[in-house]
Amino acid sequence: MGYVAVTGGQRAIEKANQLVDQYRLQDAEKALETNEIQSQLRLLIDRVMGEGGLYAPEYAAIALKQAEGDPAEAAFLLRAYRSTLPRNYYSRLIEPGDMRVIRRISSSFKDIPGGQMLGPTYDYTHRLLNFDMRNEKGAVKEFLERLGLGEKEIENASSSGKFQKVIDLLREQGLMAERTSDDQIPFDITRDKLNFPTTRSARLQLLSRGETGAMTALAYSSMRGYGAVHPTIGELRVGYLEVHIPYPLDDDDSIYIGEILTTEVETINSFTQNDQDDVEFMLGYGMTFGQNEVKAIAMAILERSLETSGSSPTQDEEFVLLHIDSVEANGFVSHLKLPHYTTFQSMLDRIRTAQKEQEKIEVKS
Amino acid sequence: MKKSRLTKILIEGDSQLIKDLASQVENNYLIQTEKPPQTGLTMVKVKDSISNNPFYMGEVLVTECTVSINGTFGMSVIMGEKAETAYQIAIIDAAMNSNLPMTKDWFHLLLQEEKNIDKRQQKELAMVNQTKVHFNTMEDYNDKS
Amino acid sequence: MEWGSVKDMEENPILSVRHLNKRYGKGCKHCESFDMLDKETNQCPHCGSVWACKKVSFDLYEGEIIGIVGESGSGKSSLVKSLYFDDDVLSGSATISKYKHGQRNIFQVSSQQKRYIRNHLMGMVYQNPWLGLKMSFSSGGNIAEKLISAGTYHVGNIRDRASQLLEHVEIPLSRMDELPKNFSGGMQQRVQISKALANNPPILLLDEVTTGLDLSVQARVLDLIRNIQREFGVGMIVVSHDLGVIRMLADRTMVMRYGSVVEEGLTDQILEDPHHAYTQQLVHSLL
Amino acid sequence: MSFQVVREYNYAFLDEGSKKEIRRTTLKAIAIPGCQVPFASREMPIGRGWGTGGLQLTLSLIGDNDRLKVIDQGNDDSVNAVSIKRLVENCTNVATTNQSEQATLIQTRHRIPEIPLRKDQILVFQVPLPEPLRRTEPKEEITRRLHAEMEYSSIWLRLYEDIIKWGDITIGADYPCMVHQRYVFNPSPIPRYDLPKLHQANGLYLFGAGREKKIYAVPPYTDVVPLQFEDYPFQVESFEGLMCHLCGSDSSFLDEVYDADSGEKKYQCSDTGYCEARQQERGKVEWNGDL
Repeated sequence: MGYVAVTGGQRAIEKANQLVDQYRLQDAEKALETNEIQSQLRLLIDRVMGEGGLYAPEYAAIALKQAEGDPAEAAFLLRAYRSTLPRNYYSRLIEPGDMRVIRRISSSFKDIPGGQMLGPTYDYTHRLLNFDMRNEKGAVKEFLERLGLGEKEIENASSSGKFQKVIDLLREQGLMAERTSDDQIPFDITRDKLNFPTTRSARLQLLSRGETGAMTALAYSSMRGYGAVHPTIGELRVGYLEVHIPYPLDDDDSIYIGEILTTEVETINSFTQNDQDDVEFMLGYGMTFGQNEVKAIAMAILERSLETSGSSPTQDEEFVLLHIDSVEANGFVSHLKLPHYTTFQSMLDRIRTAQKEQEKIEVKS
Repeated sequence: MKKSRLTKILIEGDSQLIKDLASQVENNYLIQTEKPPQTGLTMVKVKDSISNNPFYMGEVLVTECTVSINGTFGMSVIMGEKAETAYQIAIIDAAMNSNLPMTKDWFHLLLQEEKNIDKRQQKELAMVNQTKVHFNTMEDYNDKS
Repeated sequence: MEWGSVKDMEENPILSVRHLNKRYGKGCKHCESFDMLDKETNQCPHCGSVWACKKVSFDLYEGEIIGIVGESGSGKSSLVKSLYFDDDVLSGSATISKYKHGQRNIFQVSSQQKRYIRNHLMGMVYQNPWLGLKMSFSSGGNIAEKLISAGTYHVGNIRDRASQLLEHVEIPLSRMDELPKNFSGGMQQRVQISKALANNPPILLLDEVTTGLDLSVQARVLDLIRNIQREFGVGMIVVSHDLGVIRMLADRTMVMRYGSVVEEGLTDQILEDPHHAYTQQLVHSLL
Repeated sequence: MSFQVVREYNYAFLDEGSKKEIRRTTLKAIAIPGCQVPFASREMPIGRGWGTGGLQLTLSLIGDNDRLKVIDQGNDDSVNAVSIKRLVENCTNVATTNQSEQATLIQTRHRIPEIPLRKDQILVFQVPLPEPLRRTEPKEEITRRLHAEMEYSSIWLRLYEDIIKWGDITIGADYPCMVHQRYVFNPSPIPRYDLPKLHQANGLYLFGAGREKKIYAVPPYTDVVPLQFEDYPFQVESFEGLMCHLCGSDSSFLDEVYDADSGEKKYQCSDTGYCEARQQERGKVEWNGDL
């Protein structure tokens, strides 16, 4: 009697991978160019970079193509890839006030120095399905030329794109505390295991790469009644930040390595009495890669919520921070697809024992 | 010119410029590649404006490269996967560090490129400026009525 | 200091508390210099910190019940919660003679040792039974938890002991395996008491245990506490704002106000012949 | 001159610094048996919850002289086991095997092989939920303190309540045990049948929880005692009167399977490597018999 070992696994995996490509391409006229994904699915790229914790638009585009557009899968690809790269540099401290702004609004103040700039936003776009999107082929250049500005208009826009922050206005008026840096090295969740209670820097890092949907849902719960935070937006900015690092051949010098698009939010909450008995506003802070406004606002709400003590879900540090990570939540929920035969066999044994025990009790009575 | 200003011009400027500058050096000197272009990560440290303390917001992908000319090193770190640009900037950096005679002629080219960059950014800003909300408009309207 | 019977004074106290200070808030040089000890407040006007207990000292003897009385905010609950390690104290000491390291200040032992003391040497009954009981576990299970932490790993023995205790507090055995969250308030208090007594601790702390119960239920719980004291000889600290409760239970009484003990003595003496103006007020408002 | 970025994965995927850090954590875990030692778990190319903890241990330990066996539920050919094996093969020069005696390193999910571990072998578990106290306490901050104070009454209480309600303890796999009279730990969801193999064993057992970022260990010759009441002793799964329909074993952990055609219930070894070896052995005997 000959025994054939069941070694179907290997082949099944290969075929399953092939089938993915089959389904990815079977109805396509031509394969998507990653540079088009990068330039035209801008907000999706931003979201994937934010949740992946890696600013690399080119790679985010590859990941999205490979993941057939699933942002969680794409963020996961970026995360796994970053594990393989050496981290040789830390940036110089970036001052978000230096942002070259492309969008800036405040819902707390009608007019702010420098004004409110709507920038690229859907906020006031009516959500009507635009069927012209089907016929955009080849018209890109023409379209952009129509949008172009005259020399004069460009010269008139003489400002640097930098604006005083609303939060600094509040500070100047004594409505918000002047905090001095305690010069502590920030916690790094990618290099150290998080322990609770944790530090503000660890919380911000975790929130900054949290999953947009999960954070939005939690922040919403806090505003709706399961929490204490229902803010107004002091300032929301979208814009570019320059990244500099120490010049590796001479630490006293710095070099520019490029700029990143970010969204920064400061929310204003109720006021409180501080240690020195002064009444002042409490602010929440949100900051994320790319243009992802709802996530940045949700981050500011959750961050502020975690700074206040209370019993609502969003005031529970472990609850919020351990459950908003896209890679971990997706991984664990989907691991249920793995076989659990042994566990189940063991459970079968227990349920049969329990049934016998119940029968014994019934017989007795 | 300070390194940070120089590197910004080189990275944000026209790719043809750095290509030209780098080949000028390559045509006249022997370039030793110390570390070929390779990708890595840079952790971004940002100041949280509420507490004024720093936090790590995430990493950026960078390409870095090191070369030398007659024993003088030059290097580059730039965002994204850009092997060729990284190599060219490293050469320009080494040329600057060695004070090669040709670098004297570069100065006006770099300043010109800086102007171009400013203009490009200003154009973007001008577009954004068009989306500025004018709250006084309504008040003017009310005054007239 | 002229209180307690001669017999008491001859024995060693089972619990000695000295200069216990408990503060909420971070304090400042004004309140730390104790110039507010005699003030008509326990909140520091400079930093806002609240001094829940100010230099509280007393001794508890075996089988004795000390009553602590005072209006809400006087620091009486903070005192027992500090003794049970629910709250950290600022300074001061407490020693338990039956503790194997009897000379040691229990506020300064390791958290592992504190847990030992909570499991073996003290029992606590809270006003709110949700604090003292695990409501999603059976009544018997609640008692079992205490017995297990003292090293009983035998289900049969655990259940024997649990039935004994429940019988003592007049809970029908048929309800041993039910969840206490479905019980009435009075029954929950009785389960709490039986849990607190599980390991025969020499000290029992009771914080407003009859507050909020119907009068008839109150009377049953008070009777029960009396019986327990007689049968188990356990020393108790009974905190109540109700002088009726104190009169019925306590051998000796301490009157607290603004975190300080303003008067102490035999309960009858305090109630019949109060010296301190505040005690007089308290007693007269009752009578 | 044109350039491409050099894109080459490090040996065993992780960079050397990360591997060193994981080995240091592992040494600490071995020094304090059963203690969950936190580590900065790296993101791996397989899903969180799909064995990233075990994989990080394996990759930080593996070298050219190793021979690796990977099983999932005892099965060498399970899709997940194959996938992990392929990943390790792609980033190392290590050969794999199905024979547990031939392996120096065995990565497993939910089973310990039938053949006892030798002292030169290491078994690496993939752990989904490392915290035994999580059954009764959701907060890490609190469970950490409970471990420090050796306060395990809540988990005992859970066992007590089981007995009261069901007549016996209902925990099937992942049965909590006391290690070396100090830490209560989760052995990962292995059946109770496998637990005695951890007690005073010859080999080293390592546990990696990637998502929960913990590493712990049971070193050789360490006491591992399942939590049990004196009058309700710990029991392993019973396969009394049953045997494997493939190899005839009546002393191994059996899976219940249903024949695809007839729907008939059959039993077969959960440890496929063991079963296969036994079948080959039996085949030889039968064949010899024919001659």
